[in-house]
Amino acid sequence: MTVLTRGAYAGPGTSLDFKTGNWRSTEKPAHIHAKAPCHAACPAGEDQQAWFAKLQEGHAEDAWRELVSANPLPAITGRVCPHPCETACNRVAVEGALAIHNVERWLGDEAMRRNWAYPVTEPAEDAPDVAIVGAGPGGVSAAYHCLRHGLRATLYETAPEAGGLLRSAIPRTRLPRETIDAELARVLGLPGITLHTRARLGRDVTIDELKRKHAAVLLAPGCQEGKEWSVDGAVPADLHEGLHLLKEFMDHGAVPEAKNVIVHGGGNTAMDLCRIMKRSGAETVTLITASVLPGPDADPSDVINVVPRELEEALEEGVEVIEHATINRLIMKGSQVCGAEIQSLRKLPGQDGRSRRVGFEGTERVINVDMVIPCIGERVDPEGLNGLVDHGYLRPSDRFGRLAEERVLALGDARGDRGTVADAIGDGRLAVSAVAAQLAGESDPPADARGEMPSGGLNLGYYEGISRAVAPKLAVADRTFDKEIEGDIGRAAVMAEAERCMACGNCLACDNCWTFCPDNAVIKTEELAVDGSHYLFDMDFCKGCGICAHECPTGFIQMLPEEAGG
Amino acid sequence: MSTEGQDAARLAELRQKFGREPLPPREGEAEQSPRDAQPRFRGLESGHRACQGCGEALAARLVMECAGPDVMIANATGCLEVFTTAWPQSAWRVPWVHSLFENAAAVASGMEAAMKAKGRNTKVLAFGGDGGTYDIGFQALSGMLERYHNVLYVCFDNEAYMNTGIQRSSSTPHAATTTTSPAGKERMGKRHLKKDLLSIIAAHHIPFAASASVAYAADLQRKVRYAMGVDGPTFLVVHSPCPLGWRHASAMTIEVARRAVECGLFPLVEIERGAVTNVMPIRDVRPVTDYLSLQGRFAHLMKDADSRAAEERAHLQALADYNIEVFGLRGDSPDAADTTGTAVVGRSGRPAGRI
Amino acid sequence: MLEALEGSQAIARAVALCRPDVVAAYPITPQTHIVEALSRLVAQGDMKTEFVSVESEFSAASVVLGAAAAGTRAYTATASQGVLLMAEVLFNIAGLRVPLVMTVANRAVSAPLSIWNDHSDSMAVRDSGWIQLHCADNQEAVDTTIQAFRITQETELPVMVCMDGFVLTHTFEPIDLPTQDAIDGWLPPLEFSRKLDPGDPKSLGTLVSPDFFAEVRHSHHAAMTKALSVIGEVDEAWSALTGRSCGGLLEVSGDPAARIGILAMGSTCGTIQTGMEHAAGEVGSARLIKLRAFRPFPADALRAACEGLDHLIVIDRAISPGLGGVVGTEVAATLADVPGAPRIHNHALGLGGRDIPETIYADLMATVTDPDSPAFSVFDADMEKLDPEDR
Amino acid sequence: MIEYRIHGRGGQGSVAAAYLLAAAAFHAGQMCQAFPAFGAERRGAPVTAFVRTDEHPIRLRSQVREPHFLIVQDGTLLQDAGITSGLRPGGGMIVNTTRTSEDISERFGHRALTVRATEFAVEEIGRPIPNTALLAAFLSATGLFPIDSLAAALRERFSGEVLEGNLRLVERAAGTVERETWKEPADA
Repeated sequence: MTVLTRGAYAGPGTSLDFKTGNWRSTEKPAHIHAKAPCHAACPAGEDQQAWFAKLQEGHAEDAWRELVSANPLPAITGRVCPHPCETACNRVAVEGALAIHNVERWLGDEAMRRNWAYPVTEPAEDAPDVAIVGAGPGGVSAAYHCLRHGLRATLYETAPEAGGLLRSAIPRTRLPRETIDAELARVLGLPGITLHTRARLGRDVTIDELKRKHAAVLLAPGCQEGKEWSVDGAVPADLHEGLHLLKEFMDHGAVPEAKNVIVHGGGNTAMDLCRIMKRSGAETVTLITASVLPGPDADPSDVINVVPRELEEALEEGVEVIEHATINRLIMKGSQVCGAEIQSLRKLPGQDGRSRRVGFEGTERVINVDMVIPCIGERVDPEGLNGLVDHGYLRPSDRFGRLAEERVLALGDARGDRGTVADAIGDGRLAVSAVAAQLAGESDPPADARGEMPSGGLNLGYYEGISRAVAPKLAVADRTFDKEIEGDIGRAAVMAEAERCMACGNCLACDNCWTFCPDNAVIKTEELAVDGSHYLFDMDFCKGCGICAHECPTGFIQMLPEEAGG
Repeated sequence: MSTEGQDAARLAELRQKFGREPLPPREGEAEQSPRDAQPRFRGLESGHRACQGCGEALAARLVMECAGPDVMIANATGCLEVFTTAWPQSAWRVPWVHSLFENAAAVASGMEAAMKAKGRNTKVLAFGGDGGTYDIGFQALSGMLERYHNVLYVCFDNEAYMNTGIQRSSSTPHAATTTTSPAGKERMGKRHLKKDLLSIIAAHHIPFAASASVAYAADLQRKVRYAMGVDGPTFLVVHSPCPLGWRHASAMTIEVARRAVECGLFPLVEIERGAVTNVMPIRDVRPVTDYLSLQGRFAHLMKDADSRAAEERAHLQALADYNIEVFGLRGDSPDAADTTGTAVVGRSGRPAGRI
Repeated sequence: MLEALEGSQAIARAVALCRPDVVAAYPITPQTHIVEALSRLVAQGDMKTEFVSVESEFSAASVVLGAAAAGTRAYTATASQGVLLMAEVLFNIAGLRVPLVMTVANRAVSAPLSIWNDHSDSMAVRDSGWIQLHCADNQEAVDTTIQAFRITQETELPVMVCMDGFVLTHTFEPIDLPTQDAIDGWLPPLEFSRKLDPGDPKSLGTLVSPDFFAEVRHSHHAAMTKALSVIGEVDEAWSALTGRSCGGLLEVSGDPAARIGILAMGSTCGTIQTGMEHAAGEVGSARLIKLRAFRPFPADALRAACEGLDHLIVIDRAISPGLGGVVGTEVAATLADVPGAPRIHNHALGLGGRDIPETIYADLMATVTDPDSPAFSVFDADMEKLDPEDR
Repeated sequence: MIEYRIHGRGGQGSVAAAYLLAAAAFHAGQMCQAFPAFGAERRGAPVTAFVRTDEHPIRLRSQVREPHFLIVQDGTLLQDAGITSGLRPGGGMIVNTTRTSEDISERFGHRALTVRATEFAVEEIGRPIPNTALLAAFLSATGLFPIDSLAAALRERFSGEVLEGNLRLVERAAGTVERETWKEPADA
């Protein structure tokens, strides 16, 4: 029985006996991890937001370890990746995307400088061994992820050294040899990975043999064969197919002379060749692409798939681009090409709902050229692939890369719908995760079903404009065939850049919920909050007002329906 | 403590990805509950009976965090008093007394005189709403300031008599509707202007008088800390939205308060000895309609067809412009202490822009 | 030691002897001399106290409320309109059960404006929950003031010391003020159990639901009832110290065998007594009852004091328009169930400072034998001064 | 019991005169009571104060209606014929005026003493406050209490030059009237 106090005084903090939590009627707050758009956009599966968080805490090595939990080659991807993460970055709504690739590159370089150890241990002697055909970025990624899953990996590479197209198709101006050598060496030197070079599938090893010796076979052969290219049946006698030309250049350092060049395509190979041809002395280099240049009105799915800064640099260097266009026919003088008729086109939805490209009559025009370089893609060399190649590519049945043959998975460019180093690295990670699960008798790892946090889900009032780090670049006049064009932004800029990360959809530990709860129902705790935040909701007192959710800068707190009867 | 809604499997998964290992309890603190271990003073405890999203409860909590345990409070009658002390419970963890609606400043004067008589330094605070401060308690407040009591008076300004169900006060903004200033064929809400209380307070030439807003917690707390250090009368008016009376969603409390500052209708200023010594610059000045449109009490001003509505909107815009001009609120360049800079957040509660 | 002093000066000196920590007051006639005297004592360094010169009686009451709640000994004084301006706080102080002493220099309440003495002010707050003690002369006022500080500590009920404005406050007469040592030994330091203390933070002045409000009021009433014995005990203790008594709850004098009694409060008692001394031979003697404690109301003591009376004249110094005299009505109610209770003759007189001459005794005695005498009258009202319609 | 009524104007120290007279009685071993006819009058308006002295405690609190003595601080107040209302036949009036005692006595039918109190006061204390001089003359004439008791009362109230001036005033004013000429009540 409550007994009256004299003058009806009350003791301190006794209101804790009054649980206002039962005032919530419709909604309650919850911590909802959403994917940051950078993460959602990353083909390699990196969670940029997560490693930026470590940087914000001042821990660069932790950031790198978080990074390499998905991608073991940040020094390389930081240089070559077209960084869809930056395109997706919500920071655009404030003042501009984060310089993610610069930070990634710095972390990769810093790891090598400081010899940070990859967060893996040597698998057991008798651990299952996975065969990986092709030691390009996809293969190396797969080998690395094997270690993460406690598996051993054996790489079979046709070439004398690992690297694949990193060595054969990416100019040194973008990716110095030293970087490739150093980062690959660190990964391939990890105990548990064995590399056999000069081992060609179909000649030195066969899939059947590999299947017998290994727990699984991952095929990462890349695309080695140029597609046939003709325009209305016309093929110039001295046709220079893009990838071959690029490899030739990488091997010999020279390209055929030409005055007016057309490059036809819309990828990095095309872009690299434009710049090489221009630097080699061509008067005009014109890129004909069906895609569109990035811009405010550009449909993202239609934008040219190249590293944006490469495009920028190419334009700086004088490369011309004709977008939304294709080559209708070649104008020949004998077997030599002397001109090309081009026509404008657009990607439009067809009657079946799938989009197709439609040329517009009356937009044809002719330009004079003396060299046409088609860069329209390559195909898998079918040798040794047991007939798994389907219309030029290995076409897996699921996201892990499973092929028709048991325990054989495909990854990287050979899958035909890839195209970037990051894609290959992501494929390697996914394929290994499926193999590991299968070996452990488990079902396939679930896809990350978290939603993506759009900029509209953030409270942008809590961020202010901070200018993006700018990387040093060689002046156009100083650009050669060897020297890396983009430089390092340095530690200070990296740390400053980290401050710009808005932690979309994740806890920024900013204290806003703790600060703004009128009911003192947010508990700040390092001990108990295990969901990556620093806070708990004390549902005994939360009245469900929703202030914490509205004032959460990152959208990490959201109001969920109060369960009936709950 | 319940952590419902966070199922174990999900927790395990999240812990795998993001989590840190739970830390062992700190030495000698094994008995402490997480609530007791909060790294801030909980002068105003949970379990109070304020409405969802109450700006005043938040403001009082923020003030108490900085005021600390060695204080005593005289609280005027009003929402804050009613929702914190329904006998036999009290949400306060400091000595607290409620006497009447209009005498908080005088009761505080007596408490302060008592502390002086006893040679103690315990700081006395007086809390009142706008009714108890702008209106009925104004005389007692003026007396307290004139007699130079060492008291920090905090007015939680929610711009109407909310405790009794939203009647107009002299702090109610022009054109806002309340139950005693309704809009109708003949009226567009309150006919009179919001009383410029701070100027009147400033005329007492006290050491420190300031306005603050719940939307700018760091700024508010800085002002409280400053006032706590002053040996003499200090005054703080805190703009504290009332979701019920202003008719906005409970989640919008901070947003509404922020916009009031950003449009210039509620300027954040500091006045020492009668002179304005600091203002919070507005980095991006908003139109007043950004503020008005969130609130039902101004809904009658949002009717495009009504020419009187346009006129009142223009009037309120002119009042905001006046504040911006008189106090020089427009920020010249980005400043860490302007409306945007103050709000900027960083990881781990690191004081990015928090002063 | 006996000194000739103005009443107000004596009260100020008595208050100073009790060493209050906080004094807050707002000047109002006829209390002003008390505040001025206290101010002088403070200015001269003869009194160590926090003197808060407030801007209104409302704040005066509020300030001493705060000071008392904070655990210090506090004092205020007022009169008339001041009491009414304080009214809200007075109820609050009592409800909070904080120890306080206040002097009321009784004065009429406006309108019309009157600065002169009657009891309308303290009567208006008789239900506030304060102890109300009335003083017949300045010696009693001094003694009662000091006693009040002890009563309020022992009961945790505020005490209002009522003394007639001007008639006492402005009258210069010999008064015996105790020594500081005597008071220091007699009045223990204040230890308020529910004081505001950061070491033991309590919340005072909570919201109480209907479930408990009745209990709150009952406990207050019970405390007031218990205070009856405290008032008596403290007066006895005072008597032990000084040899003087104020009469406890009430004091009976005059002719114990008389069948007629006269009950009065405050300074009227002395005039009645003098009147009787001079006129007893002509109109007979009476039993005089000086009611000192008006709240709590000493019902048992009153019944005992009235034993054997056929008539009781009750003098009211205030009027409850539409009812009559407040004291008279309460006395009548108290005696209603007493077998053979005296007939009550209730008269309001001396309203708004109307001088009460000593001849009043004989005039009052005459009403007892007048069969047409009304149960209540404004005794000294002159009907000739009224428009016939207003009589 | 002896009762006194003091007439004066606001600002002339009439209440002070009452208190001084009572204090003098107190110092002479008598009981006393002094109080003003409480009013809201301002400077210059006629005011009244009352004194009672007795060997026994005084309980009566009514105004003095039938004084034994009148003390009139300002001769101009004599224009009001009612000023002597209630004055007992055996009593007397002492008046601050330049007129003669006989004049006054004749006009009001009571024995009277006149004192040039204002003149003395201006000369001795530099201010036209007649009360001390009047009281001194009054006590000298009546012999009710020793002059020393008035001096004692003044010492409680004043100090320094003001006190010295007042003491000189007492001596001077007392010397202007015939000592104990009113020792006995007047023949009615």
